Amino acid sequence: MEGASTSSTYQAPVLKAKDYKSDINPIWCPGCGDFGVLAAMTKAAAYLGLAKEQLAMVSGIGCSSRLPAYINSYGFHGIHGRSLAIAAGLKAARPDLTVVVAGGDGDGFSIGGNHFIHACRRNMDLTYIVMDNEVYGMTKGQASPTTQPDWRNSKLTPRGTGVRRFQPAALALAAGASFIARGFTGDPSGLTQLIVQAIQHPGFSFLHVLSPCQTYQPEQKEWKHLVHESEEQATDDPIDAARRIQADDGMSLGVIYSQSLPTWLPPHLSQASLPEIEAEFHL
Amino acid sequence: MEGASTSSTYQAPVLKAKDYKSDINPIWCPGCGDFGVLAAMTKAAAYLGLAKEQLAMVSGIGCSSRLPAYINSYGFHGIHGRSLAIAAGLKAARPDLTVVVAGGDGDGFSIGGNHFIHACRRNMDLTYIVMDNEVYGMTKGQASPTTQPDWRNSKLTPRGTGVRRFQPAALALAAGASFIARGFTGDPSGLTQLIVQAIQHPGFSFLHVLSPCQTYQPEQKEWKHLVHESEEQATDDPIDAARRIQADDGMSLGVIYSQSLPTWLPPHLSQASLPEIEAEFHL
Amino acid sequence: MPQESLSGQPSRLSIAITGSGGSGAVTTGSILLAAVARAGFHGLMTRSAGPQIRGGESAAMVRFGPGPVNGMDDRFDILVALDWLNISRFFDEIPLGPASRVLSDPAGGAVPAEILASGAQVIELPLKAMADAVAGGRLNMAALGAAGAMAGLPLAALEAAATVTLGRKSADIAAAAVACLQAGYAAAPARPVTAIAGTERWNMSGNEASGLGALRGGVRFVAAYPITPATEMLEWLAPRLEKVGGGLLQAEDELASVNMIIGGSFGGVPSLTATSGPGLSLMMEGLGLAVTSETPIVVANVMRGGPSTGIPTKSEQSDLNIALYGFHGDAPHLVLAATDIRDCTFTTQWAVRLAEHLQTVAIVLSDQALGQSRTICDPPAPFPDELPRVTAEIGDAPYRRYALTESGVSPMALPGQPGGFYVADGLEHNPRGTPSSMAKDHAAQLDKRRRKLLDFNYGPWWAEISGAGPLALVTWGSATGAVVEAAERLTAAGHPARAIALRLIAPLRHADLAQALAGAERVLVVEQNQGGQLFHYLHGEQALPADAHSIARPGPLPLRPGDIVAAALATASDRPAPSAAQEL
Amino acid sequence: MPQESLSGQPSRLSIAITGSGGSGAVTTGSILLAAVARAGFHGLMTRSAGPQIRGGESAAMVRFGPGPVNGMDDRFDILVALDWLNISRFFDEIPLGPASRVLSDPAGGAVPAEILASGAQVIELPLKAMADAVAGGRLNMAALGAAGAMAGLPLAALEAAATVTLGRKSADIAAAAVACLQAGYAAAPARPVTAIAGTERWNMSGNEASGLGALRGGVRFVAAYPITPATEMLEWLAPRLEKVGGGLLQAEDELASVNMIIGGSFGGVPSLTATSGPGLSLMMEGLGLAVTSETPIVVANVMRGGPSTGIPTKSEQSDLNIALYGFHGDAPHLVLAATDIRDCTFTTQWAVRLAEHLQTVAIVLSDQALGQSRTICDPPAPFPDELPRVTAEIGDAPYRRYALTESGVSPMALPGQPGGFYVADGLEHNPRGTPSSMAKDHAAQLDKRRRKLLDFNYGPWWAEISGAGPLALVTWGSATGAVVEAAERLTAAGHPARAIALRLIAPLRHADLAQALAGAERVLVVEQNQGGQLFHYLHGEQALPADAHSIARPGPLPLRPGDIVAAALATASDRPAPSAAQEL
Ligand SMILES: Cc1ncc(C[n+]2csc(CCOP(=O)(O)OP(=O)(O)O)c2C)c(N)n1
Ligand SMILES: Cc1ncc(C[n+]2csc(CCOP(=O)(O)OP(=O)(O)O)c2C)c(N)n1
Ligand code: SF4
Ligand code: SF4
Ligand SMILES: [Mg+2]
Ligand SMILES: [Mg+2]
Repeated sequence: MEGASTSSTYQAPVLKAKDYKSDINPIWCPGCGDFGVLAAMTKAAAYLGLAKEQLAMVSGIGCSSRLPAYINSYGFHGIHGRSLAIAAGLKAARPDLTVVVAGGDGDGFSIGGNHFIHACRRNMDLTYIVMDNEVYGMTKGQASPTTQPDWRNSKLTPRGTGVRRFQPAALALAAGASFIARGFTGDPSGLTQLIVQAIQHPGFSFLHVLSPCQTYQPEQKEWKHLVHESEEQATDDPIDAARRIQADDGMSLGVIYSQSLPTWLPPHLSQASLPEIEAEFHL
Repeated sequence: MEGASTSSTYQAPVLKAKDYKSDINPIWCPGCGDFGVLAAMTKAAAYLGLAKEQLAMVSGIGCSSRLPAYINSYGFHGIHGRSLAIAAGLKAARPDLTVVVAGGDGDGFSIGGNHFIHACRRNMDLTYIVMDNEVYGMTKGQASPTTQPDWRNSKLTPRGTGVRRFQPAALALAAGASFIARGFTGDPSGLTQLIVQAIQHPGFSFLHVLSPCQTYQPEQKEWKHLVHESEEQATDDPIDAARRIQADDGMSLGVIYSQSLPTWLPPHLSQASLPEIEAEFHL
Repeated sequence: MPQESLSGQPSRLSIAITGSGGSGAVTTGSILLAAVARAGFHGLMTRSAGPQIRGGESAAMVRFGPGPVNGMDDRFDILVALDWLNISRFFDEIPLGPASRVLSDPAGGAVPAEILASGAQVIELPLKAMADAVAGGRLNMAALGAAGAMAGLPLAALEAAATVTLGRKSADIAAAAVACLQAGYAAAPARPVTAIAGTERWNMSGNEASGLGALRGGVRFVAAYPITPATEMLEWLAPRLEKVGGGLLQAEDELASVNMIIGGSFGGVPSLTATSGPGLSLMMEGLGLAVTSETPIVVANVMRGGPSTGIPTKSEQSDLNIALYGFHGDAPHLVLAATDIRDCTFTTQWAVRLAEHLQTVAIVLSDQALGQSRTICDPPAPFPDELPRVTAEIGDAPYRRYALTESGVSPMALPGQPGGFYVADGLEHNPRGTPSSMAKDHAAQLDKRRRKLLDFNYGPWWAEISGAGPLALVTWGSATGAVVEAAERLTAAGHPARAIALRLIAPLRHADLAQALAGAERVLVVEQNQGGQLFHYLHGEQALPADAHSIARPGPLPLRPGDIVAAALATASDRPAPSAAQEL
Repeated sequence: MPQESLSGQPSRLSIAITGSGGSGAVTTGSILLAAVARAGFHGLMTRSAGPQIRGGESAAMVRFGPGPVNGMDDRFDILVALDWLNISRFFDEIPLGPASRVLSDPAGGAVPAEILASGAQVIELPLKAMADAVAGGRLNMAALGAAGAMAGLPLAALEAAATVTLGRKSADIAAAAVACLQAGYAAAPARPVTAIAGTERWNMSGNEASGLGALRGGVRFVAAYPITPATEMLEWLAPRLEKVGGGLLQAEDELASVNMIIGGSFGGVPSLTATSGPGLSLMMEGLGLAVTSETPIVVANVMRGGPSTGIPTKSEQSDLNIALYGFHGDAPHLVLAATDIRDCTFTTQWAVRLAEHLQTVAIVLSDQALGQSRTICDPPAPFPDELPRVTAEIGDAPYRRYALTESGVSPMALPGQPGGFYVADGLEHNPRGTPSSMAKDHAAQLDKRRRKLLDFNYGPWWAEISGAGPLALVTWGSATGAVVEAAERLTAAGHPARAIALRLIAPLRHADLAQALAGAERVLVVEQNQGGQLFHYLHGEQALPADAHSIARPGPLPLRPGDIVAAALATASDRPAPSAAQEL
């Protein structure tokens, strides 16, 4: 079921991080955390020596979802909340590709919440990077599912949402994700390493990235003082992981959970011919 | 913001379970587990002395979602997967009503998964009863998110889904539900009690009901031998609850988790007049 | 069996079999259909059931004859009542007349008054007793034998059909069935036996036929969410996709399934999903993305009664509006409709190739009446052209995914291809694919997406046209069978008529349709919905004369040739106001 | 300032202010608009910005005059360039001509050649130096003073507007601004000052106006998901709903929001959501449920460039198709469109009352050009009728929620009402509400749901009609301003023309429209989309003469009166084939 295939004589050159950056200027605000993800992603790609044409970046809609345009690879800037579905289809059809999905907390946990939990459960070999700024940046600052309940800076929820936040890592674990990690855009080398590990992990890897929004969440400038390396090693025990996530302040960085589980692809089997199938319709 | 209101002179008669049963014949197959939920629901309503006109049953689409028609109360048989959204709107507009939502595992965990996790998070005072038969009954037997990965009885997934199942209780907990319980249709009085407790719980209560499908999951006839009362008491500690759900075989009955958390309603505040608001448009 | 001149064709015969849950009406119908095929006939079987999830009353309706059978007749020639429980549910669906015969066992109770009122002739046979005389015998097989005799089918065809069908369960069951068949056959008033030798016919449902068309078109990836009445297409495809090296992904919902096939197609693999109205509604945003990002995909929409959840198990042609217009923004795309069960193969295959070649969305409409009915037909011919996906050759110039080419189709790079990087986008973009809100980029891209569809040469397949005459019946989809038959009857009755069934509904082939309508004095647009959706669409495209008539009636009952004939004759004598729909 | 006879109105003046990120172009425009109001004029301000999330170049465009201003002119009389960075982005949006004046500071660089090519007269003032002379002074306020003088606005109005607007930040900032204003005002070539005394006008955006209409209509529950350009309507509503005892629920997505308002309305509370194209696409399944279950709801759809994600920040009228036809099944409902910013209030209020009274879905279309622009206008008059929700009186007979009444509207019981139990359903049902797949129930319910809308007397509000003459311009929505102005200019130039702007688009008022078109010799349908969506709809309804013309052009640039005049004159001399759209 594979589409194009690389010609066998093609020699991949050795690439540097900057080779993975496209020449399109990001529309992001100065200082936006998402620049850090762009940088880390290109470094991770260079580290892994990914062939540009074998990399596909898929995203939804939001500031963060603009990422694919800034990377020299194949990309799909889809619609709001559906990136994981596009990516699942792409990976099912083209298991040879490295498929990295990127987006925001609104895109992934609000409108895209169903695909998120089902992607965790399905455990296809995808890497999902969520740039969490606890706000809808693109639409000028409304609360997302990770926004603090008492955040009153949106006119849409002038008293705050009054609703407890999702803990994305907890949700991912409960839904069955096999790799869960947290990174921070203010920690470029740590983030690069996490992206590398997430891509290397076979199965669905969820990388929750704290990515401050300069414009609508200026208090997030404080995050650089609040984040900290986790004191615990990555676990492969879901009960332990659940405890750790529940007890955590949500600001610890590193791999939380990593478990080797069978990855899923739709079965592509024999290459029977169509006439064999058509023969079923005869008497 | 309340619509109709009961006249204050109206005297509610004392009602029996059968008074809550409508005269419409269920379309369910003989022996379907959903009959048990219907019976338990009417008994719970009688026990609680709910005024029929103050009860609203909301559902999606599926065999199980046919429930509202069989109950003498207000009801909304909505569209596939959206029952919790209809119920949230109804409760927001009419906090005086007792709103009970019912449906199947496909309706609630597959197409309705996003509303499920957001309903857990939002913690409105709703009761959500999912009749889990690990299959899409209404569409004649396909795998749902709770179907065993090696179940090969659907032509749509002839080798089984190969995908690990959701643990609905785990998902509900991670998403923030404040009441989580499991019941079984073969245990009518236990189920009735659980429905009573779920309705009494302020906030979002999730009642996971094992409800066998005679037609597409005949092996579930064995469930009556597999279920067991939980050995543990209900906990209000999410870490403990997570451990218990992960360790559980999925067949233990009773309240798993119950926590008192603020319930959410959209704020209805002062009764300013429209002219005051219109005055803002003047110079 | 005499037939009135305008209400049936003596060479075709219609048999309905009804019974309550467990009586085996549908099995009986399936064996009858298989026997029809063995006797060398063409045939059609439709089904109807009550609201129960399982069991409950059901009916199988079979019509057969020497030529293609693509719709049910006005009346049934034979009603086989396995019992009389819940028969009232089927009164509307199984019209009888004085020429009809009703076969039943008096032990099963008296024939209901409503049946007698039709004037049908009742034939009573001790079916139960015959079955009881055979170890493991069943009433329905005795009834089938009797009905087969009354229908003039060779006993051998019935025996062979029963043996093959029931032999899958066990040889004993098959043997008992054959014994019952023989007893029934011998007891019934027989019609002269006819058979046509040596023709190899296929037995397929519309859903299977669509699935085959998808495979023939090259579809190798399907993502879908189950929904009645599309599920069987998916169930047919799932194991067979594997056989040809593809795969099916059961999605969490339709929002996922449509976006999954967009992903698959972006990867270079022709991709399809199947659904019905509610699912199609959920897919519209994704379909707009496919149109705008120019990612080829196909949606097979098997219509059912609407709106909303509607009548899931019954047929209607009321999703044309959403298929044509259900997008936000200006989103040109393809809408096709299969004209009969066999044509589901051709139309689906063509749709896949068109979508691939034109890098757009193709919505293929069929409905419950096609999808869940079975035909005995000649093997469907494949679409003869290749219509490849136009892929990019990467040279030295920077690759421009959305280049403004003459045809409007821009060569597409596929992941894996060095140098062809681009970002597919649902935001408006410039030729390179970079988001742009400039008026000139928007105008240019809107124009190319429209032009590539309008300027393409679709060839002669845009419609099926039959007959000739000043009366033109325009139709689409499952109504075609009844409309063609109506046109034949009208012609035979001295009102020469032509039938035009659109296969490619959008973009409308203006010149072709104008030519097909040339010389028509009266135009009737026939369809099975309330609103006259095709009628209004064609007027919207200014493709109809001002005095064209709409013959539109919602489901779930099928349009019958006699009703169309009557409506057509009524328009001639008494012309209503142009836009008022003619109720049947 | 001389004006050509067919391209502008001497009594109205257009001013554009452009600048790069941080230059304050939009603040300048807002203060100018407020000054316009203080001088007693009507006015309109639209905005445009680059793709950056925050900052980036932007433009504010203000037009004002003694009478209502509902659209921009062909050319700008004054361009105020706060700097020349990224000015090229605005060349298309800010057309200039020989009669235009361009105000800039030579210290900010040379006037670009493209600007000079327009023949506009350049007025150079040392704006930066003036601002630098004031402590805390800013160039944009000096420029505003100069522009105000050139536009003939009273200095006092500018001073007061700046003081109120900037005084919210601090008194110092306001004082510095006033000093700059004065310096600029004194230095510029002044126009004679005019002002109209004593009129109380409102300053509102279309999104605010729609919000007000919702509150006036009785909406007390809103559930929604943010989307550009509808978000401000929701942001306006959220705190104000609380003030009137209602509430807003921010939903997880649009699938939730539409179903939430269905729940709210089922509970008896008039409910609304607001969205734009992509969100509307996601709502279609829910809207079909509301139609079928006869639950009144209103969707305010603020259109943006489409298809797909399209051009989120720019205007287009391309969601008419989905609003009219985007449902699966036959699903009659209401589609309304506001004709100008002020009318957003009236139309939304009316839509709420109609939805409530007729127990159906009302989709109210506005667009970015209305929603995100501000008007200075007379206070909008409220809809005068009550049109209550028809609620049930429960008697002894069993309550039948979907009773077949004469009007088609069935009295609705509300939860809490003893004895009124029913189950609202999207499955087809009988009058009691029990699911039914019987043809007669389906036909009866389809009929009642259509009939109740078709038979209702909508009164005179279905359209805004102005002018008279053999040339009829038919239009809708934000195009109305330009079309009315074009009709006035055509009339003035000896081509008497009428303008008909539909407010109620579906169901189409056939007889009313026929009357409004009576005597028209030429009909032009004007709209801002690619496909001519209204044009095709009206033809589909057989409501247009065969030789009507389509004047359709996609966004994002606004339709301008001069273009419409030119297209109208072109159709007179050289009539193209009926269905070919006339490109502007
Ligand atoms: C169906 C749909 N609904 C709403 C929107 C509007 N919208 C665009 S981006 C966005 C939220 C973005 O938030 P997030 O995903 O957190 O990304 P961020 O901008 O914060 O990086 C919304 C609501 C849309 N494009 N499509
Ligand atoms: C949008 C949409 N997609 C698909 C369907 C078809 N459908 C109806 S019920 C159902 C699944 C029901 O499964 P579940 O919720 O588990 O209920 P059960 O029948 O097992 O009680 C499906 C897929 C639909 N009605 N609407
Ligand atoms: S609005 Fe926030 S998230 Fe968006 S680009 Fe600006 S800083 Fe980044
Ligand atoms: S199919 Fe299964 S779930 Fe549905 S009614 Fe029958 S037994 Fe119950
Ligand atoms: Mg965000
Ligand atoms: Mg189920």
